[in-house]
Amino acid sequence: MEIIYANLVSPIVLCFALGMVATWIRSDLEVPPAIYQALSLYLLLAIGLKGGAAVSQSSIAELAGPVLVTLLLGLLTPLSAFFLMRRVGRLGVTDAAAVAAHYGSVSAVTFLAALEASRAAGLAAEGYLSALVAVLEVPGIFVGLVLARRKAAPASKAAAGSLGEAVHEVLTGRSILLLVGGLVIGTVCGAEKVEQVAPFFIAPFKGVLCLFLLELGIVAARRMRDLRQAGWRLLALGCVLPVLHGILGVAGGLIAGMEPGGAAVLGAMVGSASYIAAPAAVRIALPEASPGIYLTLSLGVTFPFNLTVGIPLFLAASRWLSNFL
Amino acid sequence: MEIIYANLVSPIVLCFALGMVATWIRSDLEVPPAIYQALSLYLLLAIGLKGGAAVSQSSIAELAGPVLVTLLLGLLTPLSAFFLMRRVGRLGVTDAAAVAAHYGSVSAVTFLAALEASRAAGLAAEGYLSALVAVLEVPGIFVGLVLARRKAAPASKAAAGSLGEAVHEVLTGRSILLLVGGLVIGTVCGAEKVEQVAPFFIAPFKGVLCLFLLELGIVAARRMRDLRQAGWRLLALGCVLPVLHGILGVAGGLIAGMEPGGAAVLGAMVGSASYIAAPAAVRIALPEASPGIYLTLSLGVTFPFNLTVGIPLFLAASRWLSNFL
Amino acid sequence: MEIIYANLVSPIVLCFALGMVATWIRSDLEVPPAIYQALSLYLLLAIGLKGGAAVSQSSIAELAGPVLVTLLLGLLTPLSAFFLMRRVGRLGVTDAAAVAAHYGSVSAVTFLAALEASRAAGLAAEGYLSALVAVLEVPGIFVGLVLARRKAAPASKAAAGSLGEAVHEVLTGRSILLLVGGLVIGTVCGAEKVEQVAPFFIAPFKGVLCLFLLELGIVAARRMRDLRQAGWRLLALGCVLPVLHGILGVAGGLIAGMEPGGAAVLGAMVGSASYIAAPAAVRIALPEASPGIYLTLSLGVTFPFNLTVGIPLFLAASRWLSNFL
Amino acid sequence: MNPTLKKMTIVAERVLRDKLIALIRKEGATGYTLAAVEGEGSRGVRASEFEGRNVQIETIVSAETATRIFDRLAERYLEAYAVIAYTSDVEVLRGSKFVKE
Amino acid sequence: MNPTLKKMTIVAERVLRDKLIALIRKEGATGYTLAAVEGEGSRGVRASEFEGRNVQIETIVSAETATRIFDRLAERYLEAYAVIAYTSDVEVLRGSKFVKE
Amino acid sequence: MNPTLKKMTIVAERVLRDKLIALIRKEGATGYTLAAVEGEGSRGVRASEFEGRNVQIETIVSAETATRIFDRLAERYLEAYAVIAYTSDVEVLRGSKFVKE
Ligand SMILES: Nc1ncnc2c1ncn2[C@@H]1O[C@H](COP(=O)(O)O)[C@@H](O)[C@H]1O
Ligand SMILES: Nc1ncnc2c1ncn2[C@@H]1O[C@H](COP(=O)(O)O)[C@@H](O)[C@H]1O
Ligand SMILES: Nc1ncnc2c1ncn2[C@@H]1O[C@H](COP(=O)(O)O)[C@@H](O)[C@H]1O
Ligand code: NA
Ligand code: NA
Ligand code: NA
Repeated sequence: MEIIYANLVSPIVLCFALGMVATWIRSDLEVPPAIYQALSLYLLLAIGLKGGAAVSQSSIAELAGPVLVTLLLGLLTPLSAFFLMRRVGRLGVTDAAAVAAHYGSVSAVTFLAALEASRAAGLAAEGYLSALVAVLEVPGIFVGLVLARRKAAPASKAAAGSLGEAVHEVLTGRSILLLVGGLVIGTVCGAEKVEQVAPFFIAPFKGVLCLFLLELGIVAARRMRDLRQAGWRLLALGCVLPVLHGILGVAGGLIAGMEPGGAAVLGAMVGSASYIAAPAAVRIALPEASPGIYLTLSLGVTFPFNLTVGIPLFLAASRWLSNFL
Repeated sequence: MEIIYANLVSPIVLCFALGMVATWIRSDLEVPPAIYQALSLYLLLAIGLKGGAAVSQSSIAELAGPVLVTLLLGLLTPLSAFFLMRRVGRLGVTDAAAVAAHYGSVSAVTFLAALEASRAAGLAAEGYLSALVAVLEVPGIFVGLVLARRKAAPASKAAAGSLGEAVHEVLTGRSILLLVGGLVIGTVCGAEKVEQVAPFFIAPFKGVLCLFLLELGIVAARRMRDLRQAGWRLLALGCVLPVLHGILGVAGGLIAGMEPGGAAVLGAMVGSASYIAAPAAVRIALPEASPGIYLTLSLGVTFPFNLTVGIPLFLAASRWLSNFL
Repeated sequence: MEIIYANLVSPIVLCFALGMVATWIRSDLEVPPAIYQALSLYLLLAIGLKGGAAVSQSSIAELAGPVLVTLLLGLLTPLSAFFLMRRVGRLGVTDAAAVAAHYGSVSAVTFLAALEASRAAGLAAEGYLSALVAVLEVPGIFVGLVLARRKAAPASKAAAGSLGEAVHEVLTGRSILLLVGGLVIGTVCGAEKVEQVAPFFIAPFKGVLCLFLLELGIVAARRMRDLRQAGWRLLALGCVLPVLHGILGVAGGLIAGMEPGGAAVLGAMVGSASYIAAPAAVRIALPEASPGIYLTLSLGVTFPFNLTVGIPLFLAASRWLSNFL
Repeated sequence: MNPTLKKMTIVAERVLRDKLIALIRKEGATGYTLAAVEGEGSRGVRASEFEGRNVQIETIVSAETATRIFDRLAERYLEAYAVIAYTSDVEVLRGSKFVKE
Repeated sequence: MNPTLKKMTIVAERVLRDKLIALIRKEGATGYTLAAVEGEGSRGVRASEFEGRNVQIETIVSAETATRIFDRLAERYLEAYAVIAYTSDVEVLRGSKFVKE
Repeated sequence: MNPTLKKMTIVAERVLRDKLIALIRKEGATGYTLAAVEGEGSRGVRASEFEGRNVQIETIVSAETATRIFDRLAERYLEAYAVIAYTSDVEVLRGSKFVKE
């Protein structure tokens, strides 16, 4: 309980709430699109730089386990998401696959919020975790799109954009490019040179995140308006999937030898659903899939769920499981 | 004299001057609208956060007096502004009421400049002053609009937008929302958690303010082009009103038990005229009122007046009056 | 060799490379125009402020020599550029003059990169160097435009925009205005007051520069697509001119009594080509000149050349020459 | 054949944005496209530089809807606010979707 | 005389931007002008708020090119994506430059 | 009746912005609306990415004013700068305000 409270009462979460309130009371508050883009550019590059600096100080032996586990989870979670969305959620193949692509990928902001929460809870988290965000981002999207192809009728295949285009879209998308670019720059330069840009990329980071969450709150609240159409089955899945995937992630992290804090953050990453890279790729490759479903679930349900309930849960789970694993 | 010089030769005031020069020499310098919006979003949220952190450390007993005095001044100043604009300024009811709404409200930037000046002059100012900005922002606008209603002819009433719309506009406007939102977040989180975002919201604050004043200088210089049409009576009132209201504010602050520095800042707030929240509300509620009058006065006359002459005056007045009150 | 490596492996240079890669793989990465404008506004104002603070601490005797040398180089380099572009590059009068205007002026980012490199190499550089950027910016453009006038046929003269317009364009352009404005503000306020805005204008400066170079990389890579049309003669000149002018600048700086670090930075400045102030002025005054030539050379060839090869070269040259001069 | 409809363009001060959208929706427009613009006119009046510049709203509608919107605009906003509006003929791909039953 | 050509306007979700530019180029447009816009339509579908809003692409083309672009759009994008397109007549200064041989 | 006027659209590189506004004002336009746009044409020439992208200027004018602006543009800018211009017919609400006496 206390851990939930401590998590909720933070500038980050409350800025998200402020954004939602703004939408509910029909305020004219908005973050201009150019600013939103700049904020996300900043955050992704900064995550990368920080992760790269940490990677440059880690041995390959140290990284191998976590990277492998992350990859496996990135391939597994879209399958479980697809299965549940088909059976429990009663979605068609295309919509289920689209949702699977989102839950297979990762939300960078959930990662950041988990990192903060773990720090606030006094649990250490590995510096190389940012690198795992990059590892987790792509495979899930890819599996999701392949699922749609395999199961879809031929007619629909023709109509849909080409898979190659979608893969190009993901790999060259600004999201991956900045994250991986930052990682490479951070790794090559090393911690010392990254330190030189710390007053811009590291120190003010958390404050910038507040502004970003303000906008996310606005957008999420808009998406929540579509919740009624989604039906309670999907709503429930939007809360069950992060828990399921998150616990898997925590366990996987601990097995790979990570600290309790790091494993909890990995859990939050695995339990999160993408809302930047995945939607763009899915829109290209599966235009018939309904954004009213996949975006509403990932941004309107799972993101706020993780921000408020999921992250403290994963922290608690990690503490507890670390006694056994 | 020295205090005026010290106030004028500061990056903030000189950036304002640079913006004015840019307009005068017809430079193509501009702050893109998206950036301008982002800067004001940042400033308002930061003011709120800082104020909230201070409020969380203050007792209600401490706050009650200043809040009450501020509220009273917020209800009184639009009346004096209206009266003077009708009698001395010879404005019609609608235009006088529109001006009254502006002078009843507050300019956040004048507040910030006063805070800096008081710090530079070695006078302490209470941390909760930002909260008073929020208190002062709304009532004056409301009184101004009611004045227009009461006195306007029935025909004009029908033409004008509804009062309710205007009130909604003010209360849900981004200006109030960010200020109050920041205050609540700061109060709930407390000083310690706000500290975490200080490298973004507190440390670079004054530099951001410089950029903002650059743009304000550009806009104010454009407004000054309309000065000739305003006539010397209005011009004079644009300098008299801030002095009158400002001295009232200083006295009120001292009576409420504030420090000389804090009372001077309160004076600057009360003496200032709004140019963000008020114009939007007035445009909706009193479309017949001429922006050429109210914006020119608040942004083209009173703001630069306070920035250069008013603030040092209030500081001196507060020092002097604090011997008696 | 080592100095080249140290220079290449820095966040600044690698962000430039990231931008180029983004363009090559056809990523959708972009820095929104409003953000780009804000970044350049920030950088120019910050350079000015920092330079001004340094100037306020220097004596006129100290400044006279460097300013004079810089002025002379600003008048000389457009002539050498014009001559080489006519003879070796085989350009027409107008195109050669347009290129001359660019090479006579200065690239602020090259200046900054050189400053960083000199600091990384452990060489001190004078604080007033930023002021020399302002001194170097205008004369070269002016000489370039006059060259075009003197040599062009009467018919063409009539067609071209007026020289007066172009001069107005340069002098009131945001680039000069911010630089000079910042210088004046910094000088008037002095180092102590500039210190107050240091957390915004000084500390995060290098990080902001990274974002700016990301965008420059994108733009430069686009320009490089036009390289083939330029022909190898122009390409070669785009590498020879910076070396020639740079060495002149280094020698001039040393003769004027500057430190080896400062002389190297002055060399980089003199060796650089403008791509902000000059293009705008040239476009107005010499619309027949081809941007495909002057922008491709300055931004697509000389800027990356200096960033990677030029700057370390000037550092080495300055170290070596400082033994004699 | 692609049917001919009206494209109506409204340029107005930013403060009217939501009101104008509500108005055209109410009169039967099935959608609209909105751009941030700047401008100068005979009035030169703008509520506040801080409200942002003008907005330009374009909506594809039937001729009757266009007339109704024109009337509403003239009635409510033309006098007191900075607004202009005009229509032109456009040939629309699959135009049927733009006309409400 | 300045010749009469067609101005085609396409409003579409941001994600189609590069595809649409390639399409109109391929069908013979000599250029285009592009603006960032917002909008609502009957679908209300957008890939992601994060992809930015809609884009509006305007291109001056001959009547035949316009027809061909219309056909391609209807074929490929109209069903599954949020796209609208319409044309109007314009009189173009030195219009010859807008028609490819 | 709402009178029929011309809407003239000029798309040009950013550097010409103030000159073009002065030009249309001088030839009798009572106002204009301006948007920031991007574009590609046959020339592909732009002074500088840093000057910002293109501007699009729209102005509602009488047919005679339109012709005069066309002439001025052709005379002064069409050769050396990246500019296009076209007009179309529009029906304007209270059109009288757009025609100077
Ligand atoms: N003749 C015109 N052509 C194009 N746009 C105009 C014209 N007149 C006015 N506008 C636009 O309409 C807005 C309001 O005009 P006004 O009500 O005349 O001040 C201006 O800010 C311009 O954006
Ligand atoms: N009636 C309309 N008038 C103007 N623009 C429209 C209209 N309907 C749709 N649009 C634009 O086209 C986009 C896609 O529309 P839709 O496919 O109906 O969702 C919307 O986001 C609007 O920008
Ligand atoms: N066919 C076209 N359709 C629409 N806009 C065009 C067209 N051709 C050129 N433009 C616009 O006019 C600008 C200058 O064109 P140009 O002079 O051909 O380089 C381009 O950047 C585009 O914004
Ligand atoms: Na996931
Ligand atoms: Na006041
Ligand atoms: Na140079």
